[in-house]
Amino acid sequence: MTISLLYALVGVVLLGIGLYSLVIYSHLVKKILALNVAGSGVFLFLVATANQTSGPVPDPVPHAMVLTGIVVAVSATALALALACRIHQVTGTTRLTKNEPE
Amino acid sequence: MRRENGDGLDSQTVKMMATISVLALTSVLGWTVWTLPPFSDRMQRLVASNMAVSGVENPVTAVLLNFRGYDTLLEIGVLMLAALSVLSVVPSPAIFSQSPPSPILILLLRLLLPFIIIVGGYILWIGKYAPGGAFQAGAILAAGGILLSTAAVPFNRLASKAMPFAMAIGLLTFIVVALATMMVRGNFLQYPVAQAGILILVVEAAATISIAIILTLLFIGGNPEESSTAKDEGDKAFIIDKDKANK
Amino acid sequence: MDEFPNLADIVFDGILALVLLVLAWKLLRSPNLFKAVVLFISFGLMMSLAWVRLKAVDIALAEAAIGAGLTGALFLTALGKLQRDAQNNHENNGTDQQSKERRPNMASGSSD
Amino acid sequence: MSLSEILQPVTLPAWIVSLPLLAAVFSFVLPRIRVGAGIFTAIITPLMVVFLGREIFIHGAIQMQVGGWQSPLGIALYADGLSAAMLGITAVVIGSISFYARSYFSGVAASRYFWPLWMFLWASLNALFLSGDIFNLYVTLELLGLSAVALVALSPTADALSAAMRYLLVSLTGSLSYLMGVALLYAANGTLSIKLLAAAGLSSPSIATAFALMAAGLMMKSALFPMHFWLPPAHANAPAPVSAVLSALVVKASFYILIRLWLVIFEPFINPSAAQLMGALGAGAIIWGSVQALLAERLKLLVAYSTVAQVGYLFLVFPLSSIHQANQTAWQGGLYFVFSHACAKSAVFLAAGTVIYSFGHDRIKELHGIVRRMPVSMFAFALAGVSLIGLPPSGGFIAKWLYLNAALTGGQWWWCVLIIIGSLLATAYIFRFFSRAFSYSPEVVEERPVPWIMEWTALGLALCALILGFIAPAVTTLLDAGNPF
Repeated sequence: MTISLLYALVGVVLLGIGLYSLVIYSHLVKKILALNVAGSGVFLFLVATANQTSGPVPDPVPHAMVLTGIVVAVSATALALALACRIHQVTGTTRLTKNEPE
Repeated sequence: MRRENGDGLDSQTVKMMATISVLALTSVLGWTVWTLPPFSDRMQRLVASNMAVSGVENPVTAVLLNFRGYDTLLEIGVLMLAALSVLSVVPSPAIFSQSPPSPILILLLRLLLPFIIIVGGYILWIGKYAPGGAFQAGAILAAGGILLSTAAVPFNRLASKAMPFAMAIGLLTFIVVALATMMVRGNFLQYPVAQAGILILVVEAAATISIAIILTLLFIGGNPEESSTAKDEGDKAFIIDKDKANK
Repeated sequence: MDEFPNLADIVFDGILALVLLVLAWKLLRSPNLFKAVVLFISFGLMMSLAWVRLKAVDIALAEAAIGAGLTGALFLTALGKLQRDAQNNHENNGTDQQSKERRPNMASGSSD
Repeated sequence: MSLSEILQPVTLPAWIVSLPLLAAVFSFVLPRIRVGAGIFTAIITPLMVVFLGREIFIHGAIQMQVGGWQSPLGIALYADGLSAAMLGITAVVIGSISFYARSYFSGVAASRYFWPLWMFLWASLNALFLSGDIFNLYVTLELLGLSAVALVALSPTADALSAAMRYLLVSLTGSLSYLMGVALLYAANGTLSIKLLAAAGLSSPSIATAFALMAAGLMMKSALFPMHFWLPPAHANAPAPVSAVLSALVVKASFYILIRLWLVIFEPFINPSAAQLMGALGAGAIIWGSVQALLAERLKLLVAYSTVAQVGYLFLVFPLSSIHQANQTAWQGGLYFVFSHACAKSAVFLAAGTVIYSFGHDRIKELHGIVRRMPVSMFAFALAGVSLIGLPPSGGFIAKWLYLNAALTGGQWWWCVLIIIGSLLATAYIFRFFSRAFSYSPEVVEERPVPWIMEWTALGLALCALILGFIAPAVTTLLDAGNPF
């Protein structure tokens, strides 16, 4: 088992932990944290595979993809937190209200 | 439908289902990763063989700003979009310490800010040769901006006209360069080889300014210029009867 | 090139991998949101270390600055704001019907 | 340099992405010209799309290597008949709604942010339909998702904010799932280009897992049953122009990616039962969405649930096209659904928005006799309803006709039964509203005067849905240009 494979598997497990928490916790801040952890998992997987080149230099393309991904993640987190604060202001709760009447 | 309702009685069932499905997903994914075919070197070799004409020496910067520059252009769009969205959602800033900042904080800022700006500039510049570049530099400058905002430095004056422009300059420069190179060489973002280095630096410098301002703004959360009355006016336009709609 | 990792490397990476998983699990399980965010920031810093191990120094820099630093700061301000709003509401109308939906301490928020 | 030199056909895709992006920048930086910038783009971009379509119609698909870097290294912009048709319907719908929005948002504070966000949404849709690279598609998906969420949140009610939050969480989860699929494909094949992935001769279990992840993420974003729970609140509570574009285009964007990937990369490698499964989910969506639409108490909620049902029809294309003889007909039918629903649904949402604009609510029970108050809007609603039900002559009719043909040719008669049931349910929920709208009411209700352009935009889009019923041969020829079928 190589080091890259180890980190790739850690990435997969982080994705799993993130998705699990996203579903079971209802506090919005918790959900947003969970999404960030899940995202880190995907990024870790990407970079870990990039490290498996036969030469000493890793593949730079996944690195660029992850840099892009990190910026997208922080953008999405900022919007999500702003929305969560606003929802709390308006409704007084930090959880999503129940669905529309069915 | 009930899955979002974490406080409900059925949280036990939700937990059970989530556990099972996530375990299944993780094991399938883990197995897939385990059985992946050997990683191909092709892309790494392609990047290496084109470094000479990329205008920079750090392969990651070459991919970000040249080979896959279009992704980065859209990504700076994502950042600006996020700033816009936060402004539209939170009309007033989160940080509004009315009390005057402590003299120690001011002193610290006086010492720290020039240092932060120099480090930011250095990281932007070094991105051409070594790890670094617009995003890292922008983030470091944003740290300075956040310090400033906690010290209640009157950003607001500066904010009025210059802020939107500073937020947009990165994306604007990138698009203009991309279109200009397209008119000269036929393809979107196709830098002339001799000028690639300088064009990339221009794009990155503009992007750094925007990234720094946007990240600071995401943190402050809200435009100091806009009062909360803006939102109240908005309410009138979308008259949706809340009681009935909410049911 | 990681065909023949030496023992020290294996131990270091093994521990780092374990730390990452434990931190992620702990931070998401923590009922105290403030603690969760602090753990999230340390998780980000550990991720930076992992990026360095994977020869991705660019990402390590970005992760430390943006992933851990800025995102962490965003979470902390959001928590502060939530708490302040809760207090304001409480002072204004302490006995409204919605107040039972709010936990006494806004920083606590897991479903169990 | 003359205009014809600048506007070389091969550069058109780049202009079609850049123009709305520039408009987004300028409408934010110079708020005074925001409406002008939006309207200008709403006029120029459709012209460019027409040029691009003409070029593809005559000379076949256009490919641009961004930065001049060939495909595994660089990103390809790829425009064939399918892209051109999607760009075209986007231009028609967003272009017309821009005029509606100009009145709808005039004098409203939210207008400050509406126009830049609106232009970002358009740019992201255009970039998405032109992309030939799976990671680039991820970036466009995020751009699209964030702008859509921010637009929903422009409506300041508690319901809209919660709906926006739910939408954001689902959208991010979907993108993450898609990105993991991209990561697997890259790890296994070392390329991100759709074309090269198709030629790579994929193997190993990674392809199936990658497909499952990408499909799950995209189906979430298209609100396919049972992952539709976020759609009705988001689409029902957003400002009307936003609801219209979300239902008409945004859910189709992820569907477009799915069919593109399915046709070019995955179809030969994936077990046919996957297609049947997607069809079964589509069937669930048709029944569930229609029944909920029948029970809805608010007009916009009715229309939103109708979208859930119509998304179900889109996914029937996978099982229907799996039989070789019916392949072509099924795909034409599926894409016809995309186009006719885009026109019809945006018309219906605009009409519903006009009702709210005028009366301040959209409770169906209290909308007695509104047909006399706003005949143009209700006429638009009726025409679009014809297409949603699938009565001739309309785009919706052609789509269902093609589907029925494909089902019969392929010997899958059970889908015919489903389509007929779905049409009956659609008739029921449309007429349930109309029985109110046409009923006599003596009471005088306070109302706000409606600018004529709002009513006529809805009618224009409804007419487009109708016209699609007459120009089927031209549309299918365009779809055939450089197409992957």
